Amino acid sequence: MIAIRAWELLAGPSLRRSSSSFIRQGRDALSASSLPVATTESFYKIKLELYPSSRGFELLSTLVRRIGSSIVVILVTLTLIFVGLALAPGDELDTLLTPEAAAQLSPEDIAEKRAELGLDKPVPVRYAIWMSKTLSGDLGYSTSEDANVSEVLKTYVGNTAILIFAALFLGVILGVLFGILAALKENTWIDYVVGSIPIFIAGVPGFILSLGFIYFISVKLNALPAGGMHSLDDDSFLDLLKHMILPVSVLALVLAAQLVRYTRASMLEVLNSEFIIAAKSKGISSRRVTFNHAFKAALVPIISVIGLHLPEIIAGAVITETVFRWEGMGTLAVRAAGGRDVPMVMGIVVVVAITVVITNLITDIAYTIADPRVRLG
Amino acid sequence: MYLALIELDRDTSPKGLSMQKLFRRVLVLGLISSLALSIPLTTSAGASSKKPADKKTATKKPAAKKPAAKKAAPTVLRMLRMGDWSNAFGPSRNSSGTDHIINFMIFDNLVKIAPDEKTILPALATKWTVSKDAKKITFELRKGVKFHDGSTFDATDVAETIGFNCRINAWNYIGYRPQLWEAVVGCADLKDKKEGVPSGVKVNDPYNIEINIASADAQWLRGLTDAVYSIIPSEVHKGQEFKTWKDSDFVLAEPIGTGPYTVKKFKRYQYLELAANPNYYGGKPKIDTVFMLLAVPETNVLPLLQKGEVDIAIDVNPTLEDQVDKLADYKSVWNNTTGARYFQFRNDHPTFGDKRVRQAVLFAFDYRSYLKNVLKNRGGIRWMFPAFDQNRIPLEKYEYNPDKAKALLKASGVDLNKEYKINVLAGDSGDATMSVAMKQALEAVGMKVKLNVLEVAAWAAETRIAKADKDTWALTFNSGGSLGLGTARGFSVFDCKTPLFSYYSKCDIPELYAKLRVETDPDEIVKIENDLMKVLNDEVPFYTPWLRQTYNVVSKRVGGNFELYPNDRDSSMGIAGWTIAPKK
Amino acid sequence: MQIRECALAKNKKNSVTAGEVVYKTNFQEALERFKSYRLALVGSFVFSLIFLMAIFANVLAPQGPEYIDFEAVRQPPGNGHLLGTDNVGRDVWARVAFGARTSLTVGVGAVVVALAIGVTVGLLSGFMGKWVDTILMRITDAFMSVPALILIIIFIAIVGPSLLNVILVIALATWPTSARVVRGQVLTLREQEFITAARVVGVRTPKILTSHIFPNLLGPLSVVATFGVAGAILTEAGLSFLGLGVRPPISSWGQMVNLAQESQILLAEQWIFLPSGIMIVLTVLSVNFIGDGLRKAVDPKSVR
Amino acid sequence: MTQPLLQVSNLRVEFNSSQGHVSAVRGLSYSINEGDSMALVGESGSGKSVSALALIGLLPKKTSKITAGSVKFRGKELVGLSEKELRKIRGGSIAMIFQDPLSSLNPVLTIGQQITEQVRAHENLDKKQALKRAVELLDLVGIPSAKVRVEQYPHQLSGGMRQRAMIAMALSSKPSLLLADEPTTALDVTIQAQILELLANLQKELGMSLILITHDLGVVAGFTENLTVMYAGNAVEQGRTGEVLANPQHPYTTGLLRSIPRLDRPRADELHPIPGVAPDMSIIPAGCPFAPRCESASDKCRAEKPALETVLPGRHVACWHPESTSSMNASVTR
Repeated sequence: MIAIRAWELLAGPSLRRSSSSFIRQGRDALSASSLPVATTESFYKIKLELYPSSRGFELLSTLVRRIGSSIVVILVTLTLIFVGLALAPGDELDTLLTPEAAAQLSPEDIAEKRAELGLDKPVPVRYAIWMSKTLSGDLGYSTSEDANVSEVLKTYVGNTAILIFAALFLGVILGVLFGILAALKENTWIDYVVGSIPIFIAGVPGFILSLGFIYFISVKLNALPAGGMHSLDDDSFLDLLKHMILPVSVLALVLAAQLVRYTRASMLEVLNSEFIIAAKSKGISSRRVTFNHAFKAALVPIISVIGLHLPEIIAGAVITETVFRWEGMGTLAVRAAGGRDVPMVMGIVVVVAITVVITNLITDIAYTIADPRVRLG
Repeated sequence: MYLALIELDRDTSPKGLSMQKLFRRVLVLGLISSLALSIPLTTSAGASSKKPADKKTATKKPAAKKPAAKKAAPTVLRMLRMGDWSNAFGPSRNSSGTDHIINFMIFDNLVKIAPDEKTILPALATKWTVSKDAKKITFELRKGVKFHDGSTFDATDVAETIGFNCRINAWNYIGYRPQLWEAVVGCADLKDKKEGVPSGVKVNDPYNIEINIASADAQWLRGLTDAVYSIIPSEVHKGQEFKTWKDSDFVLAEPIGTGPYTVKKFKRYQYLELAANPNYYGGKPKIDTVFMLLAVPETNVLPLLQKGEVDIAIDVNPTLEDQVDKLADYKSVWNNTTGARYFQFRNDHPTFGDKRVRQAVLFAFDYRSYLKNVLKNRGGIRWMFPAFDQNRIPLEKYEYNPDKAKALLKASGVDLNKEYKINVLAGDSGDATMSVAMKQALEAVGMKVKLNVLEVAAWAAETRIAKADKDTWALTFNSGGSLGLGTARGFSVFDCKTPLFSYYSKCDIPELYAKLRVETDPDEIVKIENDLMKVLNDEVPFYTPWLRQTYNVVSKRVGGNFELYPNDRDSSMGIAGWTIAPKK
Repeated sequence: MQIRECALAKNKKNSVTAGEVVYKTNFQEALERFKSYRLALVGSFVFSLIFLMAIFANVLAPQGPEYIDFEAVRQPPGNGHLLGTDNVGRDVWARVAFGARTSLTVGVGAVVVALAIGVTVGLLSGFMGKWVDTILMRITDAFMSVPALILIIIFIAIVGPSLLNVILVIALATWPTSARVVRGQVLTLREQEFITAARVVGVRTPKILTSHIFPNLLGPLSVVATFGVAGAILTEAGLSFLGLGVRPPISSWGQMVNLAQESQILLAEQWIFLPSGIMIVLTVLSVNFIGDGLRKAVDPKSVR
Repeated sequence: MTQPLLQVSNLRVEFNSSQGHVSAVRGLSYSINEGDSMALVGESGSGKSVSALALIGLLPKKTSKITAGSVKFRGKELVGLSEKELRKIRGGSIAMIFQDPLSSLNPVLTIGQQITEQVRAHENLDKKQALKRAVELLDLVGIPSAKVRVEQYPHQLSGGMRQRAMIAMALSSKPSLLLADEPTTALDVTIQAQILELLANLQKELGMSLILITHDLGVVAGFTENLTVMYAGNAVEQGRTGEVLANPQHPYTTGLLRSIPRLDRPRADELHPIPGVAPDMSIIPAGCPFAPRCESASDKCRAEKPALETVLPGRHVACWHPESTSSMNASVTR
């Protein structure tokens, strides 16, 4: 016990924090997210004590458990939102029925339509029907889009996916690069400039940024299209790419703004730790010290932050898509919500929840690969 | 421990490698990797590739300008109209102005209207005779007209169109309902049947059809110019259930009509591409392709104009005028609308039942200042419903006169320290401004007013309350799109029995309107109109202070017989004659 | 953090000769660190100014935000209207002052409600442990798996964007972060000796929660709260853009910034939307700086 | 007299950080011959570690600088050498090991990677040869099943093994001088002994000279030939370890020895801690820095700083009233 206490006291700040968090994480993992099923729990513990198996098996068993808990999370999300939608006052019919139309129709007509939409059944029954249909892949019919929910989602998910992945790709590169630069050139003018721009970007509302891009780049420089996904007569991929540049840049800028601060913080923390001085004492080149040693160790917290930020990018996309006339999940969500279109809204929630849960899983796995000390909790 | 004492700062800038070299190397690395990524991606077809690279470098020039001009460059017109859109085709899917414009490019009605919105012009029907009692109309149909799918147009198509509309129950129409087809004799008993034509429709020969309507209506023919009454080919919906028909290709992608244009491509919520119909009976349209931009947010209108990517922009924000003036090849076109925004009183309200109170409210508001400052004089002052000739007889103009308002209030003995409710429709910025201005105006003359902001559903419900008591709303704001099309159009606004979406407790106005709709003799019509004007102006159930002009932007390259109708949604009736000069 | 004996007085100010020992309570310690972060000071100064503006809005602009003067529509700043008038003739200065009231109510209101839910859930799941913890955590994960803005759009479109609804829905979408923070703290604190010591002495759980656990939560929670306020204000601005934010006649900064959607205002009549845009940025920045300052004060190990 | 392997003369190092100006090393001088071993002893804050880092230019560029003095390694001046030159020496001819093995090893790289990296920096071996070399080094320092360990991460090794890995890393290119900065402080007593023994054997086998930096006199006693006691940034007493411990001249050394519990002393004897507190390195007193805590301090001590005088061949003391007390004659045996 003394050694550990001493080690914990004296270890450099970064290691002490991650080491204690490593310990706590280990304990959290065991107590918090273990499935209530007693058997897998004890089996998992015995497995660990008896013979510290190779990383492969350990990864697999926890992966399965994590996927299990993610499915539970998605189910809970869907239930909460469905019940929330059902309990909220008014329903789909209110928006479908314009005042003029409602006045001219007899109560029987209205009742018939209500039955057709299935709105007359009690909430649990409706939920059961919806859930059984969803599990069998039929997400139902969207009144606001006049089409089958799954068809609509196919195109819209694709459109947003391109935007989000491109923004993620560009945002991460920009964020990490400038983060490292700010850390390496700490307390110089570069650090202050690179450090302060993100703070301002964080303060500016999303659509102002988008409007600014439209006016300064697309209109003033007449460089790129001002909106929409394609020019009128051109469906080529290159045209789509041209239309993508502005919205992606807005999203990437917002993501990079946050990543710069995290990268800089974690890079500085690593550069302070002793193993960097030890590495230098080995006489290896400074570029190797910066990239092979410092960046690799700093990568660990950055990965978790990227995972945390995905929901925010999707949320940011809602505003950006509306301003740039990009037919993606954002515009769809706004239309569906406006039209009180429950099947469509639930369809969107299913897709978004699954994407976010999958990305959390991927981030965890990446986190485990990047930081050998952490076992997949 | 020694580390803690001495602030060991970072050994940050490795001397060996200068910062610039490191950063440049990293940047080059980043660029190469994204370049390498984008090459395979540009070859992969399809818009929804999972992981495209994206290179944001200022140096990257966009693809080459427009491809070299082909032989005779096809003329292209790009159009947009603000406002939402139903994403589908055909009469039953007609709910907004934009639907209207698109509908008239693809379909034809029996008759259409001239730009003056009064004279009726021949379309699919070349001649028509209206019986003395205005209950029977026979049409001579145009010969040699082909539908887009090549089938010939004749009387059965007209009969089947009317039959089809009678068979769908009104529920399936979003927005406008085909009330004129429903007025045809025998239409009601076809409800929910699989097929059949109403008994009131007689096909005398393939190009002569006779339509009998249940009750006389002088305005019936004028109403036929509405997009809800376009003629669709009979084969398309013969024996079809409406449920399946509404998801058919006809409605969602490829409508078939006799109109000047056919749908070439349709990208939901982005744009609609229409190609000229070579054998259009009115002659081959002069513009080869028409693009209709859809769901354009307000923020994108000016950028599109500044980049010259749209030729006609209908009903856009009037404040754009200053910016459009700076654009060399565009001109502003103001258009007197037929729409009206009106004050609506609840005249069965205990206090507002007294017309002097209603008149006092009208005297309290300064219309000229609103017109001058907010509408920038784009529009006119009205003291009678649009479509009426308000100068024909002396009418009270209710010019801004607070003293008269106070006098009237005193005369009517209204309880001034009671608070009266004004209903405001949430989300409508126009209503929000008007309600606050009205509150200030009424408070200036001593009345206490409370604004009651309601969501759409709640507002509509409160407007339709059967019996008003002292707590019901006294005044609200409403608007109607087509009130200016005809003096008889107002009949749907007044209803003394079951409140539609407005209420006028006395029944003298609805009776006058009913007479007006039936009357065919012009002098008689003028007499009824004058009586109506007197009652409306004095009793003041409704008051339309302004005739608002809509603002449109048109490229100077647009020519031919292009003209915006007062009811801008009818403008595409003449689209076949429009022209557009090629870009310089 | 216990009282820290500082053997060597580092800072020059109190010129302590070698050998004298300086005792500082951890609150002073935290305050000192907070002050040392100059931006946090600037932030708190700016935020207090905005707070005062919100409180004394009716004094600063007696006419109120709704008064419409048709004679002075779209009037640039000057003669009678400090910041000019908007597109309908309302005084921009009044709307900014009263807008402060709305935006701060949304910001602070949403955070207070979110914290209320978050802390209860966090305490319960942290302290009760086992199945309570698992259920509550799954619910928190559920809320976190759908981005806050989409959740908000869905529910605001249904319940209607009144001020109260906006606050409740934002709180509903953002409470998981505070729940996570509280649970994390409770889990670590529960292990500490002083909690077991209290249990041994027979102190019952609620007492432990209020007197031991809660004070330790104040630090991290204050950090979550400050960033929460900034987030709520930005969300309200985003909602207004989608037409789902607080509606006229109530005035909020988000709503006024949205007037920039009209190209004429964006390009020629900037005085209509710029003041509220600047106020949003100022508030968000000052709150973020205060948050950063708090984070440094609360967790000294966090990096500069 | 062959040329000493390392000659440090009048080394001065100063820091100016946000907390103020600190002169950590104030005119330190010592030398060490090929194959010898020397201990640098002193309380925390006496500048012993900083001086070691200064030798091979590892002090932070921005906030610290060597203001005076020279460091000659085999006659070659190191102070002011270019980074490229210094890099050849670091890890090549002079290697260094640190106090806490876990925080001095990169947690995200395997032991093998961190050793091969150093080997290939100084000798052009390909990956496979470097890995073989790493396994040999791990065997050399006595780590069991080196083949498995080489693939493992630092956190998977015990404290002692990690320190051995550190040593293996340092020895990877046969340095002629090893700077050991408190290598055993973070370890249990039993493992401390093993590591010290390992260092002693390696020093003999490889004929390598060693500078052991520690604050624990017990460690120094039977281990290094020479000893330098440091206080407030410079050497106050130097000489052969046995002699210095047998009769310490400088009151500080005497005080240090008296404050250690001794097996050969009656249990009743009280321990006499040195009164007062370690000096504030940001204040440079006029006289002898130890004056405020020295029982036999005179006005001269407080006025003028004593230089390092040679009292006997190889024995140097920096004190105006060196205590030639022989009362402390019991020599400390291991």
